Amino acid sequence: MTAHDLRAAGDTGRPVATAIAVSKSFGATRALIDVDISVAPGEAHALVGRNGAGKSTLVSLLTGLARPDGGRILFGGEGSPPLSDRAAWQARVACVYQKSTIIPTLSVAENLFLNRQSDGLRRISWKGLRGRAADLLAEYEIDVDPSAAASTLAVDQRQVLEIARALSFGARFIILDEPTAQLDGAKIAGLFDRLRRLQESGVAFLFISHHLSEVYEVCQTVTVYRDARHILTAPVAGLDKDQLIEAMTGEDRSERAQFAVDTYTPPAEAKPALEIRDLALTGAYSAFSVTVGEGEIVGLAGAGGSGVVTLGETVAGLHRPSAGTVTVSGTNVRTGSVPDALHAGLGFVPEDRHAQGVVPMRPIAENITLTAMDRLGRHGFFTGDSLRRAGSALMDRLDVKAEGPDQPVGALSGGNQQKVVMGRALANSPKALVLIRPTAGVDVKSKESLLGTVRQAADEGCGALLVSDELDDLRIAHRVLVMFKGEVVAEFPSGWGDAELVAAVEGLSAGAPAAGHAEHTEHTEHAAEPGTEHEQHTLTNNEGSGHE
Amino acid sequence: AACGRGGSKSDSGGKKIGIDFPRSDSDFWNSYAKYVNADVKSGSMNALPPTNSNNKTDTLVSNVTTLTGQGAKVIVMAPQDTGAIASTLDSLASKKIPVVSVDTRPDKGQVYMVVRADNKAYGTKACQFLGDKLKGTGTIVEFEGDLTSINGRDRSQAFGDCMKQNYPNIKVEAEPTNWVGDTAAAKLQDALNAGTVNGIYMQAGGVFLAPTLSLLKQKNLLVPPTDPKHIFIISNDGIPAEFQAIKAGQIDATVSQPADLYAKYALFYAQAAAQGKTFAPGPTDHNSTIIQLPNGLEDQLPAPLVTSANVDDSSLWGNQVGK
Amino acid sequence: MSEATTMSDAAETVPAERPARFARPSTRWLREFSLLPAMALLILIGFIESPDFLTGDNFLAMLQQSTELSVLVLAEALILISGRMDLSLESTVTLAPVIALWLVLPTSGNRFNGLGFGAAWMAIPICLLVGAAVGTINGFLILKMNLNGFVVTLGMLTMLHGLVIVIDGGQTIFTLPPSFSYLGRTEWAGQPASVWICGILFAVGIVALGWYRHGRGLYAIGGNPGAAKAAGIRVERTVWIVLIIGSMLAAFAGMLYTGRLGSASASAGTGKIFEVFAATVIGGVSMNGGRGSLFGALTGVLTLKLIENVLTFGHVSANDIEFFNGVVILVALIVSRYTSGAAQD
Amino acid sequence: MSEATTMSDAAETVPAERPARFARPSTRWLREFSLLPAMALLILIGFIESPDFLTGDNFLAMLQQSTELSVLVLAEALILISGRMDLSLESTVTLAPVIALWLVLPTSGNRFNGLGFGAAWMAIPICLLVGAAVGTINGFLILKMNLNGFVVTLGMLTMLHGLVIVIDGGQTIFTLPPSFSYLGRTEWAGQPASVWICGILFAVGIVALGWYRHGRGLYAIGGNPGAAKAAGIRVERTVWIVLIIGSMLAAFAGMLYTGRLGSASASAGTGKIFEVFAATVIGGVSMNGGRGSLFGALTGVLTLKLIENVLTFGHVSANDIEFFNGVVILVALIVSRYTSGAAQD
Ligand SMILES: Nc1ncnc2c1ncn2[C@@H]1O[C@H](COP(=O)(O)OP(=O)(O)OP(=O)(O)O)[C@@H](O)[C@H]1O
Ligand SMILES: Nc1ncnc2c1ncn2[C@@H]1O[C@H](COP(=O)(O)OP(=O)(O)OP(=O)(O)O)[C@@H](O)[C@H]1O
Ligand SMILES: [Mg+2]
Ligand SMILES: [Mg+2]
Repeated sequence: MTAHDLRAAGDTGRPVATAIAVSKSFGATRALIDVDISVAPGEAHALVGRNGAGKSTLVSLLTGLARPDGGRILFGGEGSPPLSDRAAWQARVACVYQKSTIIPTLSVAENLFLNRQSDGLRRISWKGLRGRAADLLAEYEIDVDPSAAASTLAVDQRQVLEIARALSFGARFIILDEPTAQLDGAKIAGLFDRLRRLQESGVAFLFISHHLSEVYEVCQTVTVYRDARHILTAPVAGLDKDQLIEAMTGEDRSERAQFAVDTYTPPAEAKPALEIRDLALTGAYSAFSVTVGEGEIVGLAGAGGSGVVTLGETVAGLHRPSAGTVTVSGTNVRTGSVPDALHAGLGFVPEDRHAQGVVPMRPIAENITLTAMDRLGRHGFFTGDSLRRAGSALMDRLDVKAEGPDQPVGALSGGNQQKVVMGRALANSPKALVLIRPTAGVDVKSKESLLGTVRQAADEGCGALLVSDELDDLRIAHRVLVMFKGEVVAEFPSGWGDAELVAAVEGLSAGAPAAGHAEHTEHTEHAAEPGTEHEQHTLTNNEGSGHE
Repeated sequence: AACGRGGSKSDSGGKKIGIDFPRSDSDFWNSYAKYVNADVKSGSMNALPPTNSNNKTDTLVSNVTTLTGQGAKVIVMAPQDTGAIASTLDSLASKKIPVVSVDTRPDKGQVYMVVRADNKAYGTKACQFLGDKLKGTGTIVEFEGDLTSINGRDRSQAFGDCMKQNYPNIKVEAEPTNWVGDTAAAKLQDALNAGTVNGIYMQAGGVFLAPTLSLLKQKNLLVPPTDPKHIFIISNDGIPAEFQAIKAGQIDATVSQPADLYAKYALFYAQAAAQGKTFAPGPTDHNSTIIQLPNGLEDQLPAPLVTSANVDDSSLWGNQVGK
Repeated sequence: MSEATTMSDAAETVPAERPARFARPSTRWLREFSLLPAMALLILIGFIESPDFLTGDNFLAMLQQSTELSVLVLAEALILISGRMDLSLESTVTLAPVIALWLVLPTSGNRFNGLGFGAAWMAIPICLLVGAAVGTINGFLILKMNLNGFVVTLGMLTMLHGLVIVIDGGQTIFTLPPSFSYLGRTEWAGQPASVWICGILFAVGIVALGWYRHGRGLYAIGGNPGAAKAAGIRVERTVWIVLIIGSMLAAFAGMLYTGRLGSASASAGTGKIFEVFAATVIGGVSMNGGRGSLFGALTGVLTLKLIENVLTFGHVSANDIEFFNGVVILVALIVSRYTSGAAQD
Repeated sequence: MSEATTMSDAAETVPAERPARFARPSTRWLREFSLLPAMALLILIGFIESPDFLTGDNFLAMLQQSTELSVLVLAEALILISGRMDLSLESTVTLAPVIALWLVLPTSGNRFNGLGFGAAWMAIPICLLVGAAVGTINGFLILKMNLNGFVVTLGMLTMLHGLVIVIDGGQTIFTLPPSFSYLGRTEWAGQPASVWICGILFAVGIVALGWYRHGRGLYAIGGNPGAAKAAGIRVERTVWIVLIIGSMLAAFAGMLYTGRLGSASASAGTGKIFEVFAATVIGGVSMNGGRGSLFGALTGVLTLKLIENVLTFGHVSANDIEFFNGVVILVALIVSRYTSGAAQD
């Protein structure tokens, strides 16, 4: 099928991809029940829904990785190829999957051209391959060495690589399953730019994201799934954000919790919950100090490579700082030791749920109480009952949706897994919390419930350091510090405007060192002109919040 | 004074005999098993179906338990690890169950009779044969068996002692092989690369013969004894393949380890034990000597040296099995 | 096997097909009991074969003969659950008693002369200390020098076995201090002491892994070392301790073995490590860490023993016994695969 | 060991050490050559020990003695790179030639009588077919029945070894068809044929894994089976083919072995699988799949052989040799760890 045919098909309105009444079950779990979707040529079609709604399952059906239990999948009006014919599927649809398909042991170049390093039985020309990869990387403005091992890349670099690979197939239909979850503002802007251009040339997208503002920014049509069923399909233009959220959650918007954030006024004899003095880690960040009072939430914002994540991890004890002290509620913590921080009363939500958060094959109860097993009984012994009871209590508190405390965490949807990680941080009744991107990959509803939990913990007297680059997260903070290249460059009391915060994060605020700007252009790995890029990015976020 | 086989026709007093074979992956033990099975089938005996311990002490111990559990009153075994069987023997002794040990002499624990050729004699015979053929000078490669087995140790020690005493000018390169043919071939190849080899003593023909001949053939060293390049080879075991090699002039001699006699006298003593007979040290009526051990008696069966002169002797067990 | 210092193994990747085993909650527990049908089948076969099979004596004998293997399986199961593996246990079984005897036995008067260092009762603590030392060395090489655990313990397997021969010259040592022989011979309440001890060790292990904080931690470490670390578990230290405990258990198994057989020698444990792995993994302990139970591992040992016993009672001919052994192991695997309803890993 | 059918096992994303934001030029290639310094050291020691060490004859002998091990290591390396493991190769080495001989040898006239089925030249194809059959069965049990690969191949190891004894009654077979003896004895251009063949097999393997799409696919499958599937690689089929090729290579190794030793018997390959793993993993092939090279695996074999040879030339006493063997393996490991500069896995 040539591009021309497809364009022609588009003119006649025949959809590039259609799913008709497809169903899919995994054992007793029904992931999709008679759902439909239809993506028109040249359209950017959003698919939204809460965690576990079945979005990724649809993706695996649409890309031929799994066979639907019932229903049909059509491409350009014709039946789908047999599952064994992967090449035929790849010709029809390209995909960025939610989970990484980068193979860490192979080079960047080879990952980009996996299984198409050469034609048929021809010998691979490594030089040629590296050349092709370099071209592709240059085209997508990705600054990595094509011959580096993929395992040496950072998470966001891998994500960009996946996107570049998916787009490079030249398919007329591309699926992106949460492509932005790992990216920062500048890279997201770059991606959207590229999507728009591809769209102009007639490529259709199925775009999945939990950032509803992105849906409004790039998509024309939106489809909502809820509990494995199709709820609605409508043009984005005629749907406001409240309606969309209502469709996703099935609840009236007015019932949803609203966070009115005041400036923090310390209670009368409040001690600081978390005190960080002159913390520094050579090569990552320098002399960072902050005092988080009881009941206070301090946001710490920073773009990729700003060092905020490493800082958060240092406070939690994952790294040993080169200088500085951490004090939790008056207790001096031996730095570089997670157990000591824990013991002093620090709760920690790590950045990466998969690598640092959950033990997938173990039950929820065990995961959620992992930091507090010694509190379940005397001398470290506990009964299965007390474990289950403590687990259930935390699950209730966090509103974890699951069959029960004995279900393995690996079986939960991403949002619920994240709640388990949050529960784990709260399990030992911490006096202070360090939260790193606590709502990554989590749907709106769960995001609210997670942030609500943080608020609740703060209201009960816990101080929190919230490391994030998501404006929605930071909105619950009493004040926000912004870090750029390892230094705090600005501080905002609550009530900040999105634009000024984003500007500070990107190193453009008044407080940012002049040199920061010049370095920054290099750092964001974009060859584009700095000025336009930042403007666009600021715009992006303004636009996004405009819908709230 | 020893008893003849006179009583062997009489029944064994209804007492069951339990037999364990040590392993099933070697020619020698296979032949032994065949002889035993034939004798058992021939009727006169009240034997339980034999078990096999696959060269594992653990399995031997549990097989013995199983056999006694099934009512065995006499046990015939061939413990390959002669040490590890000690407490099993003690516990059998405490149950008054006599034990006949074949081929190996348990280091400790009471045995009724050990049926075994004199392994030290193997080593000595090999030493004398090679020493004479080499006229007291040259280099000999010795493939030692597993040093943790008593047979391997006895053969190595006797060979080494005899060489040192009688042929001080012969250089002996003793190569530990753990009874692995591959290792032996590799060591021989190294030795050949390092200089001339005039003689080879292999402690077990079953494992070492084929690899050795194969290597020598490749090196064009399989030449008749008249050729000065000839390497004199003496083996142990007496399996048919060795006889063939002797007839073909590829090796010069072997010591026949009498599988048939092992089987015959193992069962003979087992029956005798069942009938409550006792024996005393001294010569027997079948060209052997019973000697006293600290923990029992040992009937040292004759192990004849086989050379081209007597290789066709039909009384040798290697000439009786198969073809 | 996963190495605890890399966080990558346990993390899940990639699209589609999450394992279906999570669908129904009940099936998870089946994993522990999945061998029971196979065992029942074996017992039935044994019952049909011989009236001597289903007797207390026979079962007791089986238990007693499985004690050392069980202790080793306990050790390996702990190590595998923590996401590691140790092949050198096999050599520790022989090395630890031999060193203990060598140090303790008098300098003259026996075929094997020791150093006469310390009193006879010290044999047991020395033996356990040797085990601890081996575990410490393994831990150092694997955790501190970041060497591959499989090859390290393979190298140690060879080296330690060689060390036994260096010490005892390949001979068997028969002179045992009374403490060793006691373990091998005594009965408590009519049952062999070793069976009691082994039972107690398993009970302690099962309780620790099921209801004790640090025990549960092993599953977290084996399942996702990165997550365990972020949750405040001292991953490296715990793994090191597990390696040490594992080697000490192996030393203890060696003591039982020596006591039961009445002698110590280099050839005693040879090839046992294969059996240890077979029993552990058949018993449902995952080679990837984080999954499995000690009870399951114990059923693995008993299944192997039952297979051996049933084959012996079945009077399978000497030439066929190994073949059938293999066949029955595979059949048991298949049966347990379908009773647990889960893909094995 | 990861199972290709579940997508979750393979290593994912986050490495233990936070990666530098701009990837350094990679040191991956060092991994392939990391044993060379250790080998150089061994050669130096050998050179000091004896003038006979550094001779063409001696090195040729070492090569010839390593042929079967190399072929087995080639097979295991392919399987490990694809993220699987196969212990049963050891038994295939003995089984395949024995079945071939059993079918082909005449019904009478030898001590071991065959079935006289087919001409003598058919021994080689039959032998390879037996290998293919074993691989197919392994693949079926692991991929189709979802059994654990380690235990399946462990069960097969026992069963196939048992099968050899069932067939040959435990005897050694001395009568070989000319095709087998030819392989063991002939020289091409002054070098043993087996060395040539082995070299060619490795060359083919290195080229296929380095420069062909399907070969590269093995790395993808071993590194992340889910991603490989998504990229259009037929994961299950490929793994199955690799298992079959591996077993055929083992059968071929058995042929070489039989030819070289002039006989076939059940006890021939016993314990070899440990050596195979040692060589492969020392040579830098990861037990977790997706990493390692055939060249590296070959250096692993040669290192083990060098160690053995150096110890022989060093006239280490019989009692000490195994100990030193273990020590030197560990030292080689440590040396290669520090030359490659990377933690091993
Ligand atoms: N333990 C450490 N020691 C030295 N340098 C470090 C350490 N951890 C991180 N760095 C460096 O510090 C800088 C900031 O990294 P960091 O990962 O904290 O940024 P980030 O805000 O998390 O970015 P991203 O959004 O990409 O994850 C990087 O150059 C990183 O390589
Ligand atoms: N292979 C599988 N086995 C069992 N259950 C599965 C499997 N894949 C998905 N599920 C279940 O199907 C449901 C839908 O999952 P899916 O991954 O499609 O959700 P999603 O909408 O993509 O969620 P998220 O936004 O968190 O990515 C969930 O309940 C999930 O647990
Ligand atoms: Mg999803
Ligand atoms: Mg980061």
